[in-house]
Amino acid sequence: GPPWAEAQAKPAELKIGIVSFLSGPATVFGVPSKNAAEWLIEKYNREGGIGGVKIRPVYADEAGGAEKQVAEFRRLVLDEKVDLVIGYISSADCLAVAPVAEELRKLTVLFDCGTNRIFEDSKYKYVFRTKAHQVLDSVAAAKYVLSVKPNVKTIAGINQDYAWGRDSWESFRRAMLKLKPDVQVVAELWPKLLAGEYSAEISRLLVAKPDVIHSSFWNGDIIGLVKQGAPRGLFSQSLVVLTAGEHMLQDVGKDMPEGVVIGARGDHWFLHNANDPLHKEFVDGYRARYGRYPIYPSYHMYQAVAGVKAAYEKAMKAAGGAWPSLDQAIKAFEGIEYRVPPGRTMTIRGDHNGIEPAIMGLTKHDPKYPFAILDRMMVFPAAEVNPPLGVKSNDWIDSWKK
Amino acid sequence: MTVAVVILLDGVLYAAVLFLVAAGLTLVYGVMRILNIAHGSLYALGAYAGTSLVLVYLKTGGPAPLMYLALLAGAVVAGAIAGPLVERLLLRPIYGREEVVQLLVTYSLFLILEDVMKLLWGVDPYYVAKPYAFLGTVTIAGVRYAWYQLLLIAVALATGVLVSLAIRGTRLGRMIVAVTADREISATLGINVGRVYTLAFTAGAILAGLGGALVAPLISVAPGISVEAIVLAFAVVVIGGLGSLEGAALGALIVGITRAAAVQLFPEIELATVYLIMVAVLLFRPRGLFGEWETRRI
Amino acid sequence: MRGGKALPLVAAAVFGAAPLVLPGWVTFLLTLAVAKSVMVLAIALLLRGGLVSFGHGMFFAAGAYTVGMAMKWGGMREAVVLTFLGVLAAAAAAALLGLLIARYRGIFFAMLNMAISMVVYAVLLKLYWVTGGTDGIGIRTPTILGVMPERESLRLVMYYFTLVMTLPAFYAVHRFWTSPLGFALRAVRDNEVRVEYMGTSVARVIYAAYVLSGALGGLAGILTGFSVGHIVPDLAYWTTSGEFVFVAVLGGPASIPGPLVGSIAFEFLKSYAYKYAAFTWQMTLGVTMLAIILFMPGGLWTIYEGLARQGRQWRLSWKRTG
Amino acid sequence: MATVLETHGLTKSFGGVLAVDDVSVAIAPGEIVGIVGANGAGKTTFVNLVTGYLKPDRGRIIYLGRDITAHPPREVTGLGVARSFQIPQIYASLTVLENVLIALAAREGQSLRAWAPLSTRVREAEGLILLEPFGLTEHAARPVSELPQGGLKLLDIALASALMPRLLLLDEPTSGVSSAEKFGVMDTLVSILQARGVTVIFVEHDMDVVTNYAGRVLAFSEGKILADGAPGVVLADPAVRKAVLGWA
Amino acid sequence: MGVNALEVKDLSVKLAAFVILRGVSFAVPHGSTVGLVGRNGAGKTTTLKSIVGLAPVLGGEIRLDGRDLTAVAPHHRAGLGLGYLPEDRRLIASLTVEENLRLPLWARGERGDGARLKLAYDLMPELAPLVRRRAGALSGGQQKMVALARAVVTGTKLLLLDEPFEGVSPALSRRLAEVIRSLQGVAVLVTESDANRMRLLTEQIYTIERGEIIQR
Ligand SMILES: Nc1ncnc2c1ncn2[C@@H]1O[C@H](COP(=O)(O)OP(=O)(O)OP(=O)(O)O)[C@@H](O)[C@H]1O
Ligand SMILES: Nc1ncnc2c1ncn2[C@@H]1O[C@H](COP(=O)(O)OP(=O)(O)OP(=O)(O)O)[C@@H](O)[C@H]1O
Ligand SMILES: [Mg+2]
Ligand SMILES: [Mg+2]
Repeated sequence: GPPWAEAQAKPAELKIGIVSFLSGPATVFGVPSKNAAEWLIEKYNREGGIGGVKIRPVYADEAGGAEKQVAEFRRLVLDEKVDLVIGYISSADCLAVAPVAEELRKLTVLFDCGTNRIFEDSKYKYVFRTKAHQVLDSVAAAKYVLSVKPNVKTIAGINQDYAWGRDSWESFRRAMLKLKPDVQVVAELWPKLLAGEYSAEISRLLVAKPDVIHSSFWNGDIIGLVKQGAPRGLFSQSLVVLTAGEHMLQDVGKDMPEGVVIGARGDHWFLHNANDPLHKEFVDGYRARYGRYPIYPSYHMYQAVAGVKAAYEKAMKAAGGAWPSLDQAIKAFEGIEYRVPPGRTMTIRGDHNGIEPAIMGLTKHDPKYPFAILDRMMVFPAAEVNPPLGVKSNDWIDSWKK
Repeated sequence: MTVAVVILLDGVLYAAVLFLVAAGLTLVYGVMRILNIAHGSLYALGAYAGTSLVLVYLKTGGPAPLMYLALLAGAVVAGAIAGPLVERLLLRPIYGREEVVQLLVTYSLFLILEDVMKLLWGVDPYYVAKPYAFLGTVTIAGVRYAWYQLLLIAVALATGVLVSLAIRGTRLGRMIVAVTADREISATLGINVGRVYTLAFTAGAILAGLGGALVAPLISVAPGISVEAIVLAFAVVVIGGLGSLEGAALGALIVGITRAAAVQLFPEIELATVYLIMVAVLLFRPRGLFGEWETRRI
Repeated sequence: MRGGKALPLVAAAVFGAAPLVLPGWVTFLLTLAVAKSVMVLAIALLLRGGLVSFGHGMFFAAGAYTVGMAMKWGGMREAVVLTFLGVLAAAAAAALLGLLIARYRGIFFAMLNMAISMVVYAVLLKLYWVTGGTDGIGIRTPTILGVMPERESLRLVMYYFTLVMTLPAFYAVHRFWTSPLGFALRAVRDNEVRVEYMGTSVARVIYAAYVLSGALGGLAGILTGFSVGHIVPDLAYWTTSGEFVFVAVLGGPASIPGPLVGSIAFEFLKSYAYKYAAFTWQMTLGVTMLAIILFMPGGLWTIYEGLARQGRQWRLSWKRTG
Repeated sequence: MATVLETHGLTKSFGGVLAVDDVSVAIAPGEIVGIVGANGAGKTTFVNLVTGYLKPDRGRIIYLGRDITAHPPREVTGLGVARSFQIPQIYASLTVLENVLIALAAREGQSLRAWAPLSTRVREAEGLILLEPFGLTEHAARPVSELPQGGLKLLDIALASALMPRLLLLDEPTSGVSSAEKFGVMDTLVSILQARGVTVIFVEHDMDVVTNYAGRVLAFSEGKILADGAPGVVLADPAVRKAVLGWA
Repeated sequence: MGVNALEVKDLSVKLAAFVILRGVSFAVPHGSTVGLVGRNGAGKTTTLKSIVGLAPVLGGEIRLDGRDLTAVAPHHRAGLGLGYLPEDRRLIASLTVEENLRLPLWARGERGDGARLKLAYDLMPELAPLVRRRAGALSGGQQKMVALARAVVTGTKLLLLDEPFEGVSPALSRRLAEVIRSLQGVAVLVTESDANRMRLLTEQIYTIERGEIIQR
């Protein structure tokens, strides 16, 4: 229809449901992302909101499983009457909530979950993801490993026994074998999520002596691995790749061994492009308020909230300043480009999925910081670590020539 | 050969950790017939308290070896505070009610403690690695181990011996048995039923806390560690035969060694090892390894 | 349900009219609560025999995954057929496992169930190219008797579908409760020796109850799967089962409406705890549950139970004098 | 058939304690046999062996010509043997009437029925009649947990007799039952059982009850049968008087 | 201190919804044995339970040596010298006989062998072969004997014996009666359903019916 027919009166506020883990083991991601949302929304509101409309966040806990999240999503939409939902760290929750978003016709922005299944297996009208999926981490890791250790012969994986761990390892292994076909896999270990104690796994890896060890561990598990592995020489024996390692550096502090490959699940890290004004503002503001540097889930949340703002503003512009309808907002969201820390452009492609560059680096201690920072950092442009639009991840890796 | 030695050693190491977590649970069940779901929370509480105290202590710059004392003290204090509180306020009103009700109460307690710990310690992981790394390492069968791990074996052994002596040999132990079997009659014999229970539960809570504190230097102390601890402890205790300390020790060994073997030989099944062992053991010994059948006098 | 014949009718009227007056998300919660109440009923059934299952989630999962797989791999779409299939699968699983499990009591019954359920969990997780692993399987909107519900009325239709499928379960358990087998189960809990000395096989009593309970668990899983639209291996995780046990005790396992009341109360309690205490909902839930246990020893349904007992006594004394 | 029950060299020991030592008896249909003996003489163990609760170390048990030696309680009960217990075995969370109804359903072989109600008009009526001789009718609707000790004992016997057995074993049926009631109860019970031709074996410490109701007495001492015969004869036996009655 | 070891005045007890005892009054003089006779359900057990503190008292007084017990916790009553033999024995099945007998000593914090325990063994030499056995494995009558011994160990002032002769063979009954009669300096309250049997033990008998003392 004609744009004026759809133009709506400006609402008093834009109510956003924000869902992340506030209890259980994934709070290490959930709370830093909630913090980022809080900080950014306050900043936006100070600056006049979105086209004059203030944002009001409604926070919800992601704990409780997929079924609980479906119920919570409905409550947020039907009871809290939120205008849109930003959320979900767990892939299962993303997969469960997406169809409900379609059923309820509610704009939903997935901010952190990594599964590539979501947009590769289905098409959604109302669902977006403002970040790249997990293939990025594994592909960047493989490329980085080959650049710092080109003569790698043997690799091993230690990954949590669930979808994230499985998918991460599968992509990494595939990419390694494609890039260096003579590489041998000498161990694939699958401790269960939250096992915490890895003595036997570490022994196995010490016995197998692989050149490279890949791990997509996160939360307490990754800390446990570092704590138990470092004194036993695991990190000096092999080149260890921790694809989600960035988030725990501040926790582990000076105990972090040097020379470990760390991924940041994107190109966001507080010292990368640290002088970009947008980035600096975020890092300083976040640190002042929460006493820590933002970690990757904080950046992911930033990308989501900023994405919503960008999409609404783009839609308003297209509608000549009028408040956009939902369809207009969605239309604006597709293919949008906007600025995010660390001072680069975020692109949401036509498949509703974002793509990002990736950084990898080696840990190194610097007297200026009480924890390890990244050395020999490499930035992989988005096109190198994300499959082209419409190509499935595994097909993409398989299609590499080498 | 190396692999066999490594499996055995890793198995025993893991068993020590498991046993430390499970001992308090089996003690409380053995004497009070209460299956304490909040046991994992008490374990977490010990881990938090111990870690915090070590962190505080390390800041003072005192001699490093004393940090182990700080670690233990934190756990003991946590257990000694939480134990009596929980027993008096929550368990006392429900003695004599069905087992499921007791489960329900301890489950509620678990939920409450989860958030209490979150409020007290926040969500960022508590991290202290020094007690683990401080003692240095030793190379066995070509694999490097931390002395702290070996120390845990000794501590687990000592704990086992002490606790079993306490239950078996002492008058208090027998009185606890009596109170559990028949509260009313025990009271008419002059036993201060309430005090005996408070003591027994507090002992269990302190053991749980010690388990947490001793494991804390290996792991990341963060929300969610309670749940893992409790399932493993349950499994170990059930495999061994509820209430039996020897059983818990043997159960821990079996689980530990099987898991170590699985990691070395069939990593794919690691996820289910504990449960597979439990099914297998219960198939052949329906009351666990050390569980006894009691023919009731009729 | 001896208290009054009117009660089921009143209940039917209330539940029938509920979605017409309640807001959409409440209807959804109610759908979920009703679906899960069948699982709670299954747990309560065993509780009557003094048996606590900490692994009943496996039947929940058996039902749900049968439907999920039949949809994903078999392309089936018809809710009634799928429900039938799922219940059958769950009952078959219970019939098989029951052969083993009927020998166990007390904590060991609880833990063996838990262990097997955890193995099922591990299998669902491991076979991820079939089951989707922890990411789970999406359950698409089914047809009901060949008719595909409209998006606008979908939730309403799913609610009534759930309600209609739940009724026979409750009626069956009601019959079971008052039947010789139902009493034999209570007798088993009180005194197995005497049961055997009456010539009744304790193992068979438990077996029969277990199969029925498994089938109910399957039904609950199916209905929950339909209403949520996504299933994950967590259904078989022990905490899922544990939660149902708690709801059963909370509602009052000794009555037919107890599980329903408990299930609804718990679902709403949880939802409101999430809503008003997003950061401390566990504590809120825990404190509420403690209050219920300490002050309503028979569960939420205590009040009704008290009335029913008086009614029963009155009836008997009337019978004797009359 | 000549005998209802025969035991041949029945022996059972617990650790070092020889509880039942080479006991051989034969009991004819319709007999009412009293078992007396000092405490710990092995009377209850004997009953437990016969009804399959315990497995004998040695010896055989023949019931109506059938070897039931290794049979578990359920099978023994299925063959028409019922028993009561020294420590009442009842369903403590149910009412008195419900206890009896369960027994009646079990006797009818309907225990595994899951659809029809337990409590039918017919069964309830029968249950109330059954409770009559035990003076429990007025307590029918009460939870068993409210009964006094004597009431539990009587209910326990009522449950056994509800099974309409051919052989009934009663372990101290009147202990705990007040002297005001026990003879009344025994009178009615025994006459009913006699009318039905039930063979009865009862263990008893009250010699008045034994002399009044037993047609034959077995005196146990240290696991062995010390004397076997008519009450007057057995109770007059000096060895029995010393071991059981405590008269020198 | 009066002449009575135990004095019960106007005792009323309510269990569940029923008033079980109504205005029960009686006394047990120092060093004497008093019997409480009544049929099943008369309230004998309830009376004893309320004295040891296992049944809630609705009204009235229970005085031991003049001291009102109604507000005293059960385990303190034991400390005051009250020994109780429950009619259903209630030994701790998983403990040995010896441990069962020592429980009251341990509760009092007594070390060593304890004079009361020695007294019990002296009075009942029949216990000797049983001491190492699990209490739960004993026969009914044997358990009764152990329970009596346990009451003797606990009860330095007053023994409350609930139907001590039920399930006990005539031979042992005679012995137990002897034991009870030979106790020095301890008041005894015994219940029984048979007045004649009671007379073998004592002439001081109260009859209880439907929760009321009808005759002394
Ligand atoms: N399960 C058991 N374990 C060990 N010993 C047992 C067991 N059952 C019985 N006994 C012992 O066997 C002997 C016989 O016991 P039984 O119960 O048969 O005696 P009883 O004649 O019935 O005595 P009472 O008249 O006291 O009931 C006793 O010494 C008893 O302690
Ligand atoms: N928990 C209870 N709730 C309600 N009534 C009870 C309860 N326990 C006992 N009663 C009733 O109290 C009355 C007295 O019981 P009590 O056990 O004192 O009798 P008793 O004289 O010891 O009888 P017995 O000789 O059979 O042991 C009985 O009528 C009994 O039904
Ligand atoms: Mg006996
Ligand atoms: Mg009595």
